[in-house]
Amino acid sequence: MSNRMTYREAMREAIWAAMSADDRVFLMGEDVGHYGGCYAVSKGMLDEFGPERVRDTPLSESGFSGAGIGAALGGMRPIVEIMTCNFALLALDQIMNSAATLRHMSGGQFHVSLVIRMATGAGRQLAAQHSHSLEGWFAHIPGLRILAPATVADARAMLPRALEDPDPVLIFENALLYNREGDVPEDLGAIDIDHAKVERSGNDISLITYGGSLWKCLEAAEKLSAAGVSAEVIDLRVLRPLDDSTIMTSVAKTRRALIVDEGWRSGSLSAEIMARIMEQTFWTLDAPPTRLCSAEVPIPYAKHLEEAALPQVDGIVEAARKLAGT
Amino acid sequence: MSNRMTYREAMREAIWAAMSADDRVFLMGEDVGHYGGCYAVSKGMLDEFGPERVRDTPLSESGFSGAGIGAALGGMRPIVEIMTCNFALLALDQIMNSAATLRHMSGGQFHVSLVIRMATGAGRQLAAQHSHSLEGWFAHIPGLRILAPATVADARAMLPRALEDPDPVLIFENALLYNREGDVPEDLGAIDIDHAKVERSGNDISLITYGGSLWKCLEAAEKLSAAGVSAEVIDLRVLRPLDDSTIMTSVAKTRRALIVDEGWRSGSLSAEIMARIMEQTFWTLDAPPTRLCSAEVPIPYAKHLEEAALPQVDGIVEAARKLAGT
Amino acid sequence: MTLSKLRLDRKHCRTLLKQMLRVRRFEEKCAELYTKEKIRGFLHLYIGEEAVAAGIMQVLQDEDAVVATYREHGHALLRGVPAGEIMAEMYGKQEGCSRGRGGSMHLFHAPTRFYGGNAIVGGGLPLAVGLALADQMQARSNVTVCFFGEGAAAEGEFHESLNLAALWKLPVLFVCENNLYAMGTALDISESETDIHAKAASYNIESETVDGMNIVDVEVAARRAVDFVRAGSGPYFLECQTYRFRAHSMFDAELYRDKEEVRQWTEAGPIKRFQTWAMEAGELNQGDVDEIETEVASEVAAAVEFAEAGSWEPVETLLNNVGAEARL
Amino acid sequence: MTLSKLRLDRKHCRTLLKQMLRVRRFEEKCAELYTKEKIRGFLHLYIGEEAVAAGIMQVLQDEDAVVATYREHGHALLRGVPAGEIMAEMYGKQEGCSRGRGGSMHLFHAPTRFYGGNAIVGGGLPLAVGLALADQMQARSNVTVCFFGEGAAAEGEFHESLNLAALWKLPVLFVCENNLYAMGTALDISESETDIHAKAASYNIESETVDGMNIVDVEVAARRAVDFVRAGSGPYFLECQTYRFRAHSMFDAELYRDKEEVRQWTEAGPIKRFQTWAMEAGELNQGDVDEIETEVASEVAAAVEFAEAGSWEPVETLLNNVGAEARL
Ligand SMILES: Cc1ncc(C[n+]2csc(CCOP(=O)(O)OP(=O)(O)O)c2C)c(N)n1
Ligand SMILES: Cc1ncc(C[n+]2csc(CCOP(=O)(O)OP(=O)(O)O)c2C)c(N)n1
Ligand SMILES: [Mg+2]
Ligand SMILES: [Mg+2]
Repeated sequence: MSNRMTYREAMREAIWAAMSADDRVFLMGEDVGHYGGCYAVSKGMLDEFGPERVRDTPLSESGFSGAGIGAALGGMRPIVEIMTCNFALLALDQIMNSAATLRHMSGGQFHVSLVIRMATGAGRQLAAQHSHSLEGWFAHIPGLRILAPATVADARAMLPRALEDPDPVLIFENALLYNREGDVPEDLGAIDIDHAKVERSGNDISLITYGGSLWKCLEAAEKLSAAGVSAEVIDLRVLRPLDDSTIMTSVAKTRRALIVDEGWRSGSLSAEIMARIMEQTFWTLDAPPTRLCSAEVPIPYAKHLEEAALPQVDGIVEAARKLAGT
Repeated sequence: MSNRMTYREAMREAIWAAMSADDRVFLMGEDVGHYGGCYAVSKGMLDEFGPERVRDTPLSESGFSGAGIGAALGGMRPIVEIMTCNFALLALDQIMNSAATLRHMSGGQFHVSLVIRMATGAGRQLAAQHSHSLEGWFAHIPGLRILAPATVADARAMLPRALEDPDPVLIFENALLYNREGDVPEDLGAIDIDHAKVERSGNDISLITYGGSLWKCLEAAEKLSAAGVSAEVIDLRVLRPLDDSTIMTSVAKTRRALIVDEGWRSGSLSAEIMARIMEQTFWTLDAPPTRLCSAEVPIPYAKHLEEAALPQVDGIVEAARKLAGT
Repeated sequence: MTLSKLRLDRKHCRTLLKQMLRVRRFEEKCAELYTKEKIRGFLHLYIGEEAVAAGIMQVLQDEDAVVATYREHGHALLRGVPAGEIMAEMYGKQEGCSRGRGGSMHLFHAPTRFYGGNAIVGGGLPLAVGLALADQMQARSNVTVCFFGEGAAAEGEFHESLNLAALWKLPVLFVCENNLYAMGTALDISESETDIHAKAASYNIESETVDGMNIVDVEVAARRAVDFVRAGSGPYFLECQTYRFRAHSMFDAELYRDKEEVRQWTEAGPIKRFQTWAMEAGELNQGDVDEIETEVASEVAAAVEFAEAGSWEPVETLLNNVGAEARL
Repeated sequence: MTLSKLRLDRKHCRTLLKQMLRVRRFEEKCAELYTKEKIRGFLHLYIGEEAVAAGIMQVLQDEDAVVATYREHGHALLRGVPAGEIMAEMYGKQEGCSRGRGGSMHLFHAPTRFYGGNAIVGGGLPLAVGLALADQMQARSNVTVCFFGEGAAAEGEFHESLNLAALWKLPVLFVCENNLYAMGTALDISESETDIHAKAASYNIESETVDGMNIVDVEVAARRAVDFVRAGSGPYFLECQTYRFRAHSMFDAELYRDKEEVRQWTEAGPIKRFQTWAMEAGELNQGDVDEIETEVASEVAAAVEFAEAGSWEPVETLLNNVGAEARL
């Protein structure tokens, strides 16, 4: 049994259900209430749950993220929404120096059961200050769990599990996905959220990706198939901690890997995955893994330049074919 | 001809000389003036140059970093000192969303000729909030130039060149190095600051590192030599943009690479270097490159735990021997 | 209307009305072009708030600097950025004032010292402090004007910047465009003290509140403020009470305010109000107004034409302008 | 000394003196152990400022929460964290209150709701806001006390936190320990408005300034403030004017203040002052003082003994306490 809905609806339903089930859960962030959420995820929630639990905050990312940490310490289960990861830079001190370290610094006495949601990604001509893809970069920080739901089912399933996590979880929602439709199984508990997922099985090459790029990779896989290349597509889903075993199993099988990552190339998550492949399954490789990332440029406004800056289906197909030697 | 001095003295001399030579240069940051600099780098400068040019700031990392950006736009050549990279998180919005992007967003009309200096690194039992090594992580950001002087000569030579750069340059000074002595050549202009440097030549393995870990690698190379392993040691010096050619030339020769990086392993600079080796010189490898990084834990206070969390000479020797198969 | 220290002759009335109308008509065209998908991304219209930027720009000199927000078409236009270059920027053409790299939220223009175009709320304030610092240290008597919304007042950077500016007596004019909402968040749910200009006192900054729907009041206050700042007396904080008539951006369903409120403010709009007054006072007649509208219409049409005729930057230069050389 | 609403009987006088002395003697020992390299890293002494924490802790209840800074030995001790566990923490032993992971700057203690121990200046304020929010939302009448230095008042997080606390009427008591310097930066070179408590007004927060060298004044003010906060009237801001007698940390050459200034403040030290007063008032006699000193000395000695006897956490568990499971 499953229900069809959009990614936005899935996120909304997830938050709604969590708030209904547990008084400790509340939503806090800029424009989550009266405005209805900058991506309309929390529309209607203010009326349902009231301003205490759907808490519009002033523009103060560091302040309210830190308040989320404190509220978690005080026994609540806050969902903090930062409009986009671009603005999360303002809260990075609280995220790295407090949320991610409090358990450790206190010798395990305290823990921060906080969920921070934020939109990420480019593709809407919003230019340099609204188009970062920083999820892979945040995945550098010990103490955090980083989720990147790409499917509607994950959008629905990840939030409740994140709320159960005793430690801070950051959820990156690619803004291009909000309107995407998909099926959500009735039994959410059956959705494993600790592992990467083979979204498409194949033999010749592994396309390893997450978030918005998943759909580009699946499309590329179709095209590759037409060209006689059987591509396996892996949705990483959890960017920290990475699920090495799913990756290595796939690469050991296909012996070729292409990582598709919307982050800037240098120091991106793709580099980490390449390093791990090298460390763990070097001897099974037929060719060096390659990667397709965003160009190392602040994302330009002009449509054609923005498109050129991001990984695209054609580029994936081309890189995969080159790697597969076809 | 060369002069012997400490790393601290080299930094001080570099700033002093730049301020003497160019009225547009000034130093701004917390406690750079009356206190004499939290690492005593700017001691005596307030008396020499006055409070306008040795400008004590309030505790407001974002504010004064942003003011540095504005001052650069206005034709000055500010040196902003952020006490440590741990506190630079508070200024990350200004650094990434303004300093690194203004040239691009303005279509090349404006440029930010700003130098930001900060201390980095662990090893002094300062615990989780004072021990980050974030230079590799900052190296992800397009638009920035990232320098990590490891030698006294570089401490002296890099700053003036950074001040000549029309774009923002971040200088990470490993705090453990301030007391280290070394020689500074009279002819600073002869010091190339765009490339990595082979600090020790060898044939069996390349130890690739930077900053505080350089000295550990050199010590390890001595020990390895005693064990019959000839290690080449590369000081990266510039973390963005990376000097691929020096790295690849070395790895093509030794066919084995060990990267030593004080950052947390996942998503570290070491991953990027491994990825590039894979991309550029895979077929010359005798074995997969490996890396030694900091453990993925906020740095603990207790001495033995802190030591265990960081790359150490013995660990480097062991990893190198394993890789070299001896 | 307050007239102190302001010569409201026919010529000046004409200028004021025209400046506001330039913004109004330009942005109406932008909205139209947005629906035609000529302009993309976020588009934040200044319609309703024109008196603020128009009043303040009157009193600036060529060497002064301006820092604005993502709602800055009006500021750019009134500062002297050619309309065609602004429009071309929104088209994403390389003839745009930011070569098509920035778009609506990132207009820049070196010749007029227009430093953007900042889409990080509050992010422009530290820049303005620094620009003013550079002027002070180089003994130039320029003023840096920093525009921002009342929503920005909650950000830490507001606090840090005001303190720095006051502490160092920097020549910055802070202009808070208080339009009562930050996206959908009304002032009283974002500030414990809703009297915005009163905050300046806690930094020892001179401040005043002005009716931002009245261009004459704004200009008078701006003159006082700019004189103060230029004289080296330190920063000044001007709160302009205003209202945005349109949605926050083109995506906003405006659930947070009711139509009646919008109607009332629109009724008291700055253009309508000034035009009516000037005509009643006999300073302008219908002929003047028609003439201005014609001039403005042709400027807007020319801007669109310029943008349409513009060219796309070749994809090959994608990596340009990240750093001085292509070494990044 | 102000006595309003405070019963200064012999017992209470004894308590106040003893609490201050506990901090003083404990920290003197820390300084000594630092030179012996038993304690490493940064060590920030509270010596001279004892009346602040001692006065305020008097009026807290068990369920209240405390957030402090890197200069927090005194706060931890007075909040009830066992001296031995604090000392063991500074030794880096696993019997320490943070298992040796945190050290001097990161003391934590769940049983007394002591939330650290924060070495990011200003970083504790948002946490305190959140703790108070949790109490408010769960209808508990606890108070969260947040200590910070006057240097923190310049940080953006100060601004954002005060606004949030006031806007939501949260039960937080902000205690600004104004010791005139932030490291080597004197208040007047870091704040354009040096009257710290006046800042609270710009957020509509009740505030007052108190002589932080006078424990009785501090206690009286703290009682008023805590009552106000606990009653649900919103946050309260208490500025305590004090002075640190020692260097900022063990690395500080103290170039920024002169010896005479330090001497004068030391002269008027909180312990000396209160002890003199209490003895002159006949509330305490030399015997009492000697007795207290003996008790305190033995507490400190026991703490050192506890720390010495402590053990090192095995290196194998290095990755513990990063996350709930070792899955990070
Ligand atoms: C740091 C940051 N947080 C959030 C946003 C999203 N955002 C864009 S405009 C805006 C409202 C700003 O309101 P105000 O400062 O009053 O300016 P106005 O739009 O009313 O002119 C918000 C929340 C942003 N751009 N930057
Ligand atoms: C964000 C940040 N910036 C800088 C520092 C370095 N630092 C530690 S304490 C201190 C001075 C703080 O002064 P104040 O807040 O007055 O507290 P005090 O030390 O006087 O108790 C500074 C600059 C820091 N720890 N955190
Ligand atoms: Mg507004
Ligand atoms: Mg202080």
